[in-house]
Amino acid sequence: MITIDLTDQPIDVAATLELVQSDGAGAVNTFIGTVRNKSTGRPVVRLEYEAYDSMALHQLRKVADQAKEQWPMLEKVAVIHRKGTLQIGDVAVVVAVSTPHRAESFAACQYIIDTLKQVVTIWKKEFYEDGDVWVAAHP
Amino acid sequence: MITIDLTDQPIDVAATLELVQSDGAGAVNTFIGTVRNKSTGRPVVRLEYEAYDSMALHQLRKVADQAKEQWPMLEKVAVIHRKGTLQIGDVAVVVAVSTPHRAESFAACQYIIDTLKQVVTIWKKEFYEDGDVWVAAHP
Amino acid sequence: MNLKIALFGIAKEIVGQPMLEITAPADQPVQELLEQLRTQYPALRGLSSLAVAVNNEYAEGSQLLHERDEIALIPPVAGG
Amino acid sequence: MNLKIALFGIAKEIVGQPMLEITAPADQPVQELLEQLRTQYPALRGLSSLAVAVNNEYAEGSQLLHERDEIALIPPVAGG
Repeated sequence: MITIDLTDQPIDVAATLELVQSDGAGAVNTFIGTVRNKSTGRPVVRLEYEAYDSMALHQLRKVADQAKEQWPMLEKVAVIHRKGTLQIGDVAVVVAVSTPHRAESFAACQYIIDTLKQVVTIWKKEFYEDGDVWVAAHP
Repeated sequence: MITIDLTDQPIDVAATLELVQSDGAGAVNTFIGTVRNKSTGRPVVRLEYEAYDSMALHQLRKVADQAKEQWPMLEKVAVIHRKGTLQIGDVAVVVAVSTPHRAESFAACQYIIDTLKQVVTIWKKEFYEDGDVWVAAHP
Repeated sequence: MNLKIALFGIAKEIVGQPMLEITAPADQPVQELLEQLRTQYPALRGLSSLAVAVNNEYAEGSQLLHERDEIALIPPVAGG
Repeated sequence: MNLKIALFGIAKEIVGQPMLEITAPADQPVQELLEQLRTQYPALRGLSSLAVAVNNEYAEGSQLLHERDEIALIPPVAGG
């Protein structure tokens, strides 16, 4: 079972974890990305995530499907990404996977977040005291 | 900051996650071990964890300290292990770590759960319809 | 043919609007559309990468565009 | 000297009690205690591993035991 979501509301981490619970899965690995108070040493005051929604959802599902292909023992996957304005400490993304044994839960979760960062059509603008930057836009 | 606990009460996963939140940490990795409904193909009806408490707590702290030495950027660590009687789906262990960047959060969390399983003085008895076994006791 | 191109993030800022409507030769390949846009908006050349998505999939440079395609310009993504 | 040995898991079941009190020569090394216990309770030989903990640390076979030590027999652990 795969759950994908892109939301402008705060992500409920506990509810996301419940989505991947399974009596046949002894291992749940979860990655939570939160907004840090600094970026490359510069104090961050807030973030804005912009998304190309239809493609982001389509690509998120592809990433989850690829993980399921690569680790067929994957029981459940949930990937929830936030968009809009986020403050320091806010949850930007949650990836949760359940598997019968633990090694695969780590590998699959890491694959999903690593691949998400490469392909999912979401853009992040960091706001500082004295300006803003689209993250990764320029070399 | 390191939080270690061994408890005969149900583990509050959301509260454990809050323990590792940090404005300087953008990445939180969590491993949750739950009771599976089967073990090597055999249906399990419940589990019992027995602990040598003082040594288990001491060894858990050592494992967390070793992780902190190996990944100095580790911000916070929480390791909570359950003991007593557990039913299918119950949470047996939660490991949560926060780091500024994600690769270290995966590596440190996996190191802690892998090492915990090797050294921490907790014993598990699986109960089946027709008997019980101390897990890993015999070759 | 007429193409509508959805713009996001820094590409939207560079072009100054969220959607671009252009006229292009029929069956134009993706790489030619990119070249046309980079000529018109030189700041696009300064980006770390610039891809084109067609119907929610990343497109190769040789892929041919059609009037009904949902086309988007994809500057470097930064989710997570 | 008199030693108290705490027992857990399957070791507690094999010995039939949670704590064993034995008399041992002064400064007995861990490996001799283990051998003594295995002789007395042969089922301990069937375990995948059997360690001795002294004051909450795993002990080497050559470590010498003292009367005030907190000693425990550690069958294969299975936490997590």
